[in-house]
Amino acid sequence: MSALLELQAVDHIYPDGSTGLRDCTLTLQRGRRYALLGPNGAGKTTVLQHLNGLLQPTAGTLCYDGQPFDYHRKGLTALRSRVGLVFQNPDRQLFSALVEEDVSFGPLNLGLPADEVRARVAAALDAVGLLGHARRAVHQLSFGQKKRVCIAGVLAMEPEVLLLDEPMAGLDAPMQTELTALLDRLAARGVTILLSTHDIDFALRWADDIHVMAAGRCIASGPAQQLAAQTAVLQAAGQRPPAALALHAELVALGVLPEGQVPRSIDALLDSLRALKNSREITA
Amino acid sequence: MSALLELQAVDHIYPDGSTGLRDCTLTLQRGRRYALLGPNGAGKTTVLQHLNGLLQPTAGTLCYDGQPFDYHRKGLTALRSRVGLVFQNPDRQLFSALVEEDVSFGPLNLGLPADEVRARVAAALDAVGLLGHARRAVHQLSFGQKKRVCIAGVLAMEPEVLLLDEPMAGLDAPMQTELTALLDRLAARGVTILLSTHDIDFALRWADDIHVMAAGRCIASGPAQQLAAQTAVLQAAGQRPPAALALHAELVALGVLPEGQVPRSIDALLDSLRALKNSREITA
Amino acid sequence: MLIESSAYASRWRDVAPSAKALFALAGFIAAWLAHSPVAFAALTAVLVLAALLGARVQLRSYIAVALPPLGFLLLSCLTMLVGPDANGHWNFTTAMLPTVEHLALRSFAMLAAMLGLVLTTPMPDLLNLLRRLRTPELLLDLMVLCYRMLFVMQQAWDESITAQSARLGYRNLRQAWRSTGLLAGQMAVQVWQRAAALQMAADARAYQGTLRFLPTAYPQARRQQAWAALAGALMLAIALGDRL
Amino acid sequence: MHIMEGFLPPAHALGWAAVSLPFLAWGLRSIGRDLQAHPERRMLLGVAAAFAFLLSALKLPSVTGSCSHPTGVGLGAALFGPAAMVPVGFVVLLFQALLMAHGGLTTLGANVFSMAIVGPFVSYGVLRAVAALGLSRSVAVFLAASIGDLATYVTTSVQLALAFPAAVGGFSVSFFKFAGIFALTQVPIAISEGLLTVLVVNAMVRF
Repeated sequence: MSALLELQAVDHIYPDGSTGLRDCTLTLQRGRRYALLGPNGAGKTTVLQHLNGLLQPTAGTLCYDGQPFDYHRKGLTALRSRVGLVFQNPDRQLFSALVEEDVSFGPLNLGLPADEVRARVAAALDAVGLLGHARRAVHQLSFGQKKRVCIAGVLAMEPEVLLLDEPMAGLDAPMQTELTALLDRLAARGVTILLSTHDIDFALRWADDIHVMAAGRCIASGPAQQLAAQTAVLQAAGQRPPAALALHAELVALGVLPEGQVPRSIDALLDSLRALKNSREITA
Repeated sequence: MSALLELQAVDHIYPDGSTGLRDCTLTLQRGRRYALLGPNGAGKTTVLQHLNGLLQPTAGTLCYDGQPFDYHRKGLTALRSRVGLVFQNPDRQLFSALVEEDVSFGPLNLGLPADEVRARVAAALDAVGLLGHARRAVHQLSFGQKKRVCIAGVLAMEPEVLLLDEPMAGLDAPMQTELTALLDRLAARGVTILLSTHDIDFALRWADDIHVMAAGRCIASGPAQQLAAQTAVLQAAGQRPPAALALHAELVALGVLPEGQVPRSIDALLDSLRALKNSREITA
Repeated sequence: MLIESSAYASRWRDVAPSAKALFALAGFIAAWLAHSPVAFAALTAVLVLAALLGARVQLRSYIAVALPPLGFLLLSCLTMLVGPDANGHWNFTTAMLPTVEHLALRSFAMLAAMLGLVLTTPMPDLLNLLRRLRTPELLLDLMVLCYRMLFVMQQAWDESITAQSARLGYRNLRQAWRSTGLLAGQMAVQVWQRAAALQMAADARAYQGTLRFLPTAYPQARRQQAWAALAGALMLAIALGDRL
Repeated sequence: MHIMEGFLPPAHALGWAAVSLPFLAWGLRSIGRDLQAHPERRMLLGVAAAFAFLLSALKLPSVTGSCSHPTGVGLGAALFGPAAMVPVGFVVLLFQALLMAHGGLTTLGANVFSMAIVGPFVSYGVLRAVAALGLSRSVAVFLAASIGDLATYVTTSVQLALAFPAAVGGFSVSFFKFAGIFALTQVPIAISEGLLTVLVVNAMVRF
């Protein structure tokens, strides 16, 4: 099976001469959850904008389903209806006064009939849990709600791939939990998701696979748990080892926890410790 | 000794009728480092804007050094020269194009002579590590640098209290480390610091004392380690217990770590575990 | 903005703006006084070479910046060269040729004088100069705010266009119009929000009603002004020599 | 349509500056009075000037393919009144000269007169007149913005014709030529500006 989306040796030089990407290669397989991990300025946003056809590579190729991107108007329309991109700042991507109007922007641009647009808007708002807010004014919403309207605006185009730029930025803990649950629901429906983040703990906790970016290149890719253990790679990308892994390693070294099952989050680690405590109490 | 800054039973109703604060009481003692912890919408920004005299309470009193705030022009100027406020978004608070010009705005408003202003601008830029960027244009700076210009603009007024609204928002790990170091240097000089955050792990790691906000009220205040252990209070403010504390508690229950010294961060916990491992190796 | 980035990168960036303005002013006056093509050529050469060789402005930027006004010049001059002859027939006419020639040469020289100033002096330095020249405070405040917010809003605008493109907002002309209208409307509403935020930020720093900033000190200003005066005198001499 | 640097003879350049200056002073005084009651207006006009500049630098999707420059002063005049638009327009024009070499310093007086004085006043007058007729808001806004734009361009043509009367036929022939040649770019711009202003106002009303 060929990859769903691919960057092959992509370079990108911005008009001002600065380098955005440099020999960047990465692939996305259908139906998986990806984290694009790296510090600010590593080129994460540039990768996302390439995948959606907003930027064209200076050198190298992008492919969708094995076919190179077609940058003509029709090709771009088809691409963007399949690959949706949610930007970081909601205030830069919501333009309409009312929630439902904003969500209808994409489907209307696809040229769909009014009934279809209406149905899609309702479905998208339902998916993000804002169906009751369809007629609210955008500026009355909280930051977290605005973020979900942005996602709905892309979902209404029914993309196969959802790209999100730093979706957790600015969200507090309850809102993050809520958004994670939403992303999980979408993934369960078969949507391929790629989100950028500079939080390695979150990447390990949430993603199936991680692509690590540093200085405009994808320097490593692989299953989250495997990749998060590669200290050298992480260091090259300016990342500390994930807290859960570091703690687990120490506890294994101390003989508290058995080797083998590596936790994906502090919560998972806490669960193992609690399980251990319970089993001891039962034994005692 | 009376408190440096105090909110006494402060209510604030916004002109549009929404409630910002509701019977909010909290105090700041001189020279300490405070975190104002709470979810988005809990009233953190409203508290900061009251402390700087930008908002006036609908009911209740604010005091500086035991004296109620004087909201006439002179009183406000005096207050604002003592209590500096750094907003969250740099693009909404920098008005001058050149770094050094913008930093000079506050001291000039205090009516200081030009030489004194020049010296203060240099000192403030030095403190935030941007002395070499004095003649750069603000729009050429990175987000993290702009943030530091905002802080320099307030430092140049030589305030006794520094208020920061979500200073870590939008910064990646290296930039956060840098900013934390800057705040620590300022605190070491005797500046009282209050920053708002929704990240309990950061609050526990950094602050001496935490004020917990929920729904416009300060629902608990106290030393960081003590407060972070009060699960009920945290839950009321929509916060999970800090990861370091939860892990420590489990490890104490399992008999791995001794009771008593509660870690302030995952790193501190890792250090104790490593120390334990080393001592065992020495014993063995 | 090309002029902007060239000005910050120019080698004369830290030369006193008063000196650079003096040089440009002399260029303007000399261009108004000059008569012969030779004098204009000499003036233009001095002004252009000062920018290219003295301040090291890149030739490519210089040409790119000069092209739009030169387009205006070409179009206007062609317009003036067409007209009715004595019989009322429209034709190319040489009657205006001397005027057009003089006009084109003068415009070249004055454009060069202005470009020499703006390609080496960032706007904040120019505003500083205007402050020293006692421009009304209110006007200066508008300029300071306008300049800073220009970049903030430009960035917001560009990001929004990108976000709209990602949702196919510029697929065809009709959608492009709709998208632009929506965006401009939203940005217009933001004008009020941004102004309110700036007001609050200013108040937090003990704002006293006018935007005051400390001007940059130019320790070498006198010497630089003297050089500018000398160069200016040279240009005026070229122009006056023409009249004698 | 901005008159380029150095294009006007000294007498004309200084003359138009002298004509514009009293309007500028009057506009500043009018804002100054307003600021005593509403100090926050200072920030508002500064940000509005930035927005107007941004709109003027905008490449609008235009039928002719020319990059068209709306001036935004019609919108500004409707929102803040024509008096406030003189200083704001002055700042925008100065910035266009200094940041884009669009217009010039010696021709600033002439450009201010056509774009920051005639344009806003005509827009405002049309808006008032059409509103008095009871036509719809969209029609009023469209006519105000586009007629304001056309008035600006006619004024510029008059300024150029006064400076350079034709050898045969004098002022009127010259005016006819300038107005004719610049109509190719200015008429589509006026229509674009009218349309965009309608879209903006409609969007604003909804917020």
